[in-house]
Amino acid sequence: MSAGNARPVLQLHIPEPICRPGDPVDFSKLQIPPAGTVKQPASDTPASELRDYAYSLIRVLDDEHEAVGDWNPKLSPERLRSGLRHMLLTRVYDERMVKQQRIGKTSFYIKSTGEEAVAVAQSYALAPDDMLFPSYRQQGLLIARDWSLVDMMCQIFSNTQDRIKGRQLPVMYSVPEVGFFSISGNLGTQFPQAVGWAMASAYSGDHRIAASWVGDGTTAEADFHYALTFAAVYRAPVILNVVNNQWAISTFQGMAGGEQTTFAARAVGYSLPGLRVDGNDFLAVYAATKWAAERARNNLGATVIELYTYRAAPHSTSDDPSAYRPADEAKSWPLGDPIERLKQHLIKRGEWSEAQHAALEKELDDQVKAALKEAERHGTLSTPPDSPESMFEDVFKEMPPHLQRQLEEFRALEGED
Amino acid sequence: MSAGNARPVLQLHIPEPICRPGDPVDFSKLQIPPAGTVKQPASDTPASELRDYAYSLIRVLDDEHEAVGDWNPKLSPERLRSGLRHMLLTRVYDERMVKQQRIGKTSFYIKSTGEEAVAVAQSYALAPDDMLFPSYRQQGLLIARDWSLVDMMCQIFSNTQDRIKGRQLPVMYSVPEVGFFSISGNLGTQFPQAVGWAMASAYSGDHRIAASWVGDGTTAEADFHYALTFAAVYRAPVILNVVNNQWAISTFQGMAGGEQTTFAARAVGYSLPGLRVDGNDFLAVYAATKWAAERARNNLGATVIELYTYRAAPHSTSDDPSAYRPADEAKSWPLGDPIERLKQHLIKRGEWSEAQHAALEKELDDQVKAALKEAERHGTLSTPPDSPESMFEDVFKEMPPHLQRQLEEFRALEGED
Amino acid sequence: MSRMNMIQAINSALDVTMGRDEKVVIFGEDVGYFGGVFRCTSGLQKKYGKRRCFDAPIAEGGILGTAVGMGVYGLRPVVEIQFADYIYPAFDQLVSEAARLRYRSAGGFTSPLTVRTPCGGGIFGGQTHSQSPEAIFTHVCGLKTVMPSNPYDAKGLLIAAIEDDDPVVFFEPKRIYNGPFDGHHDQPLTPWSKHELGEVPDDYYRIELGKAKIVREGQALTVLAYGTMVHVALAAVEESGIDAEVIDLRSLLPLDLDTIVASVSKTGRCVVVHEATRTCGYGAELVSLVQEHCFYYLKSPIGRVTGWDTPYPHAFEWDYFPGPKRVGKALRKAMED
Amino acid sequence: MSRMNMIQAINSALDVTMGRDEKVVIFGEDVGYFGGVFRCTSGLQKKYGKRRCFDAPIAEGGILGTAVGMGVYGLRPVVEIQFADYIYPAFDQLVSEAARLRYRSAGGFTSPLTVRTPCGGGIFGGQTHSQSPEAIFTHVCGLKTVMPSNPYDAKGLLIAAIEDDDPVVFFEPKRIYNGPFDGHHDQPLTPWSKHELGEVPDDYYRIELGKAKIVREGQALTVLAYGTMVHVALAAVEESGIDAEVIDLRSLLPLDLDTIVASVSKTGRCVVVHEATRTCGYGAELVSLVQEHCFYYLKSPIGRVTGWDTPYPHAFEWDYFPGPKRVGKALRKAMED
Ligand SMILES: Cc1ncc(C[n+]2csc(CCOP(=O)(O)OP(=O)(O)O)c2C)c(N)n1
Ligand SMILES: Cc1ncc(C[n+]2csc(CCOP(=O)(O)OP(=O)(O)O)c2C)c(N)n1
Ligand SMILES: [Mg+2]
Ligand SMILES: [Mg+2]
Repeated sequence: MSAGNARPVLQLHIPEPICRPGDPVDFSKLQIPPAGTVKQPASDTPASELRDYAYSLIRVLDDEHEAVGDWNPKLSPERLRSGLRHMLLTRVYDERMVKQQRIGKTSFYIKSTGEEAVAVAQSYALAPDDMLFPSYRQQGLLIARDWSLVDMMCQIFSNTQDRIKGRQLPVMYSVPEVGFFSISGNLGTQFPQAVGWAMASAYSGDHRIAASWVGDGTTAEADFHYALTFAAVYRAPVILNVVNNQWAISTFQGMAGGEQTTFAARAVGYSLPGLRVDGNDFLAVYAATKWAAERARNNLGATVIELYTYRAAPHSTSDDPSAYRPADEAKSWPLGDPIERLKQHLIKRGEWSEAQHAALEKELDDQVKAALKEAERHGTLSTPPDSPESMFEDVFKEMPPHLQRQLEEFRALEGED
Repeated sequence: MSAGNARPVLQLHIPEPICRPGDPVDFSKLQIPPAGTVKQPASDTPASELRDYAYSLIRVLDDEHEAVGDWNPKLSPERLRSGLRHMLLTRVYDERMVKQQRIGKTSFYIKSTGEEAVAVAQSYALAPDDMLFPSYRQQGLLIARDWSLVDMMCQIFSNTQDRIKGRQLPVMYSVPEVGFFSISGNLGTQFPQAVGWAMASAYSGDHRIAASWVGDGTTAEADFHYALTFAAVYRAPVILNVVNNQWAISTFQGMAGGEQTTFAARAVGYSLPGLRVDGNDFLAVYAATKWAAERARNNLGATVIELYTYRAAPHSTSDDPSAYRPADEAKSWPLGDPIERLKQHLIKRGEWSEAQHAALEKELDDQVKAALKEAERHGTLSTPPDSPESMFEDVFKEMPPHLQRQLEEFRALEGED
Repeated sequence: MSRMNMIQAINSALDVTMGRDEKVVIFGEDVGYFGGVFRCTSGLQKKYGKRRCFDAPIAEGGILGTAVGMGVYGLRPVVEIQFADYIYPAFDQLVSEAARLRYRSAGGFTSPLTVRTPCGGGIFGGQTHSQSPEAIFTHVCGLKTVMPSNPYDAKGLLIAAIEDDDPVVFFEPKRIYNGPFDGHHDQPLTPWSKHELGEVPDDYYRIELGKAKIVREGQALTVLAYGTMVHVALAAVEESGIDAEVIDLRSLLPLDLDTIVASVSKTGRCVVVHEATRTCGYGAELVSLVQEHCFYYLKSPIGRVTGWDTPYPHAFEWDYFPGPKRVGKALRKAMED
Repeated sequence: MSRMNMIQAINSALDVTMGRDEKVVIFGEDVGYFGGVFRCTSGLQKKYGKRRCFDAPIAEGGILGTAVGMGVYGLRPVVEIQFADYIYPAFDQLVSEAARLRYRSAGGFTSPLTVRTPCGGGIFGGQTHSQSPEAIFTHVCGLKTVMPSNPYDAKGLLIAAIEDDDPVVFFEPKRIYNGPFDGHHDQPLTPWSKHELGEVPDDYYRIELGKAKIVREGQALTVLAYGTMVHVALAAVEESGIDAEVIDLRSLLPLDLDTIVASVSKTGRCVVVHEATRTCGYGAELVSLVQEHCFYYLKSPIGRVTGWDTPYPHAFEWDYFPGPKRVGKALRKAMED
């Protein structure tokens, strides 16, 4: 019965990315199908007939910047220019905020550079009252919903106008007004919460759906599995997005299972549709999201979308990627840059020009600068905060006696100065 | 941009089994392919070519009790008779132990009735030194490894010879001697542990592999996702079994996602092979396990096996299934009874007879009774335990001061009687 | 008014709140058609439909995660964790999410959920069906923690918990589901139907979270207890002949410190009792508070009677359980010193 | 001997144990090629190969679950949880599995794993990069809990932890990775290279788990502290002019009660200091033990100086942090009473 000592010697496999600092960048193993080759199914197609989508890549913009194929959402030039503007604004905002961190006006920042199409195009494909459960890298959602930059900056600065009272790390926005859920520091927790919110919407006979985002690395967390399980079981009207930007801090996506298969494929295991999309293609992202939203709205349940993109920026201002990946990897990313690609598409269609683009850049830069000026009037992290007592509020709706006692202790201490 | 109030009214979907108490039993929706129709692939076939196996059902024994098709492991009659004996012994043991619970000699018991092929055939397909991380319903593994019934019973009785010193609920065996891991009360925790053990075996250049078992219901736990993720990433030499016995206490398997797809399909999401097997077919279970073991031994990583079976017994002695499923569901289970099927197969082959079977039943009954007699000599739960002080041992390797103080407190109390 | 055991009282609380508020939704493992392994949700699915009371996948973290989201939407989810021992997989969603959401969003988002879970030993449940993990929740800011000791309180407190706008962990000591178990496991259990606190109004009422109850007045010593241990403490007091004041805390967070301080200031002696393991148990907090606020009144060290710092052993559960004998000894010790 | 900061000392402990024992294996998020977000595993993959020091999926529960299995096989896994705030998803595997395995199998199976995790605030990490959850682990029986306050101890304790046959949670107060931060956040940090405890042997040595260290002798009052707060306490003592004895507990479980009792019996006064939230924090256990064992020596109530019972607020972290001013006030109060 036993193979005895004839059994082979076992070996532990540790995944490793193709290139590390010093190696030549090599993306030749990526399989990137040409734009337009993936057919669009009806949005009520049974999941069992959609399995192949998890292994293909939905792309609309081709190498000549034309929009091609079934998934082309045929958006108007106005809408595209608006999308371009929101993506560019996100990028300009990010750049400016990183600078604030560098000069000590805030403690921390996270950019979304190279991933702007994800947040902006997905926001466009949803209704304004659909509920968003983002990770820390979808600031573009707020920007696409035209939320106040000043308000966002006040959170970054933990200043007197910070709506969350200086309690959270910068970028952990919370904006009920535009359906943008409070960002958690704990990865992935928002995923089952989005499913629960969607279940509650369905429970209530509402018509609003939910969407949530996690990174490639975060798919390994329990909450990812909970979300897909509950979404499948209760057919929750939710879109579950995996932003595969190839990296989780210093860890490449293979360490989350991306060496073996796609992240969209996870959906197959639960019989949810799993769409894999060129995340740097505004049109493809929009179209796939629209499809998933339609499916959810029609009580056909959840869709998982893998947004295939690249984290062009460091993980955060605490990170230096040159320690673990070739410095020029971002530049060689075969799917290019989302802003550049949409810009070229518009130019190709005669709806945009380099001059207009330069003007827009200037305009947005001014807009961000003006917002910054206003936000700074309310202080920055480096200016002393003025209401530390608020620290004791909102732990509970009403302050219980033990916190009242601690607040008094605190006051007595302050009084001693 | 928004569908506005034209958006449809959402509805929450709550899965429900086809029949409840009072309803006629209806298994007509189950898709049971005939035996022998699923081809056996080479055990080194890439997972991406094996996806269909998650949606079929590997069966060897046909309705006429013949062993047919590619997966027929062609076991010798001796081996099959031995398997029959171990399955039957498991069943006889279970019956006897439940009686002990009914008469108050122990607090609790869990039967594996109808699922004996899972544990026994899988044990046969593994090497004796492969490591097992079972759930509470694989007592057949211990029996197939010829472990002492007396020793098992002493655990059930929490008596003076209980090797785990009365600390655990009955059936939570722990037998290092035969590679049977300590059973946890917490569902699913053993799954990633098995993966870790297998990783350690590979790390060490060992040749032993691991196997673990969870129920259909338990697949929803985080540990299931962790196990599949880590197994896929590190290519761990492990077999991850899902015993789909249709029920999780009162909850049907649809509530874990079984309404939408199979549990073997979960494997597809991680690009692990997912085999779906007739769990009541000794030969099919053996063959699939052997295939997965060979794959693991050759450093090709993990396989998920869904064992499609039916929990013929109540969940445990605390449960009464007539409250939530038709009383006669078990009898109508289309895949029959594993013992009866192997018995008929042997009879068909002229290797067994009703008379031999009756004699075997009598023999095993006597064996269990004799073991019971011996075990009872060491006491049962209803006889007072004699070494409560041992309660303070094994929390740590050496007893730290605070536990020594508590032990002295305890002694002082006892001294007062 | 009806005679109810604790299961029926809890069921009645759920029924009453579901009837009053469409936003109350119940889910958890086996709570739907079957009505829960301890039958606390029995009949609710039939009465309110499976939309409002349904089974969940076996994923405590998923149950809490989705409950948080439902609460954010505006519902009042009431989830059951089948045994308190199985709450750990949900720990992150409770601690990092439910507990902190109001704070981190400065009130922008909240999730008023209730977690019901049976706790405590004494039913031969072994180490994974006997735990009392309340102290790890009281250490987490943003959660309320409640443990009733009788049907009347269970109903009133559960209704208050469900209606509370903060997340509440509601522990149900399973050993007293059927009667006021006093620790004498070799004697027959008095059913709740024979106990005055088994008299429960059929309709709506609330018991404010954060108010303790003096269940026995006394002058000589103060006993602080909650859940099953209230009955054990009462038995030990009667048997000892000591004129002790016994306080049923009912809510651990918020805690009714005033009642405690008033009592200990009067008696000058204090014994704290709980079933959970000792080190860093809730008793440690009680001792700290009492010594801080009543230091100059204390005549003897505050005693702690607790479960030992070991898992709950199946065969030796009555050696583990802090029964009347152990409590009695601590009472005498506190009087002697 | 080398000058090391705490990161280097931890790295050296890992290096030394890996060199001595092939069974030591290290994994965790970003610990492999990159060497950890705090650089504690820097160079180890290069030196020992990726088989022995590797990255893990972002799944703390999976890291602990596989580590338990590796320990069962016979390895000595040393895993890193990137921030103590992210240990909660692993809570079940730690509490229900690692901590209970020896007990539930009566020693048949064990898993001698070590969990390293940075804790504490003071780096503007906000509420999810600043927590000190030690008390929820000390409440769980079967886990050892350690928190060093300097490079010398960090190395010696970590080696002892890795070699220990029981699971150990090893907390690293990240605020003192680079120097003995005393709470004066507006003053420059002294680096460890200027501190005598930054003098660390390059080779193997162990510091026994469960032995506290008197870091300042004194007659008037006893201060119990651990981790960062040791330095804060020392600063507060110097500034107050009170002749306090300061004890660095180093190991919370097992705890060196003898040293504590001897000191408080001598001084008659005690202040307990930690960074974690107060209610049910480890300080509650210390207060309970001290009042139990030193009741008749105590001249004033035992003080507790702790983080407030709120999440750690990003902008107000210096109002949250129990700095020298707060500690000093408690010292004076303990002396006055
Ligand atoms: C539960 C938890 N574990 C670990 C971390 C630390 N951490 C923050 S971001 C990050 C990487 C996440 O990578 P990915 O999910 O791919 O998202 P990305 O940053 O690429 O957008 C890690 C490990 C955390 N915040 N929460
Ligand atoms: C973490 C955890 N949650 C809940 C339980 C309670 N429980 C014990 S068995 C069981 C059902 C398990 O069903 P399944 O996984 O299908 O296994 P089966 O009993 O059918 O073999 C439940 C919910 C538990 N033991 N552990
Ligand atoms: Mg990423
Ligand atoms: Mg089952």
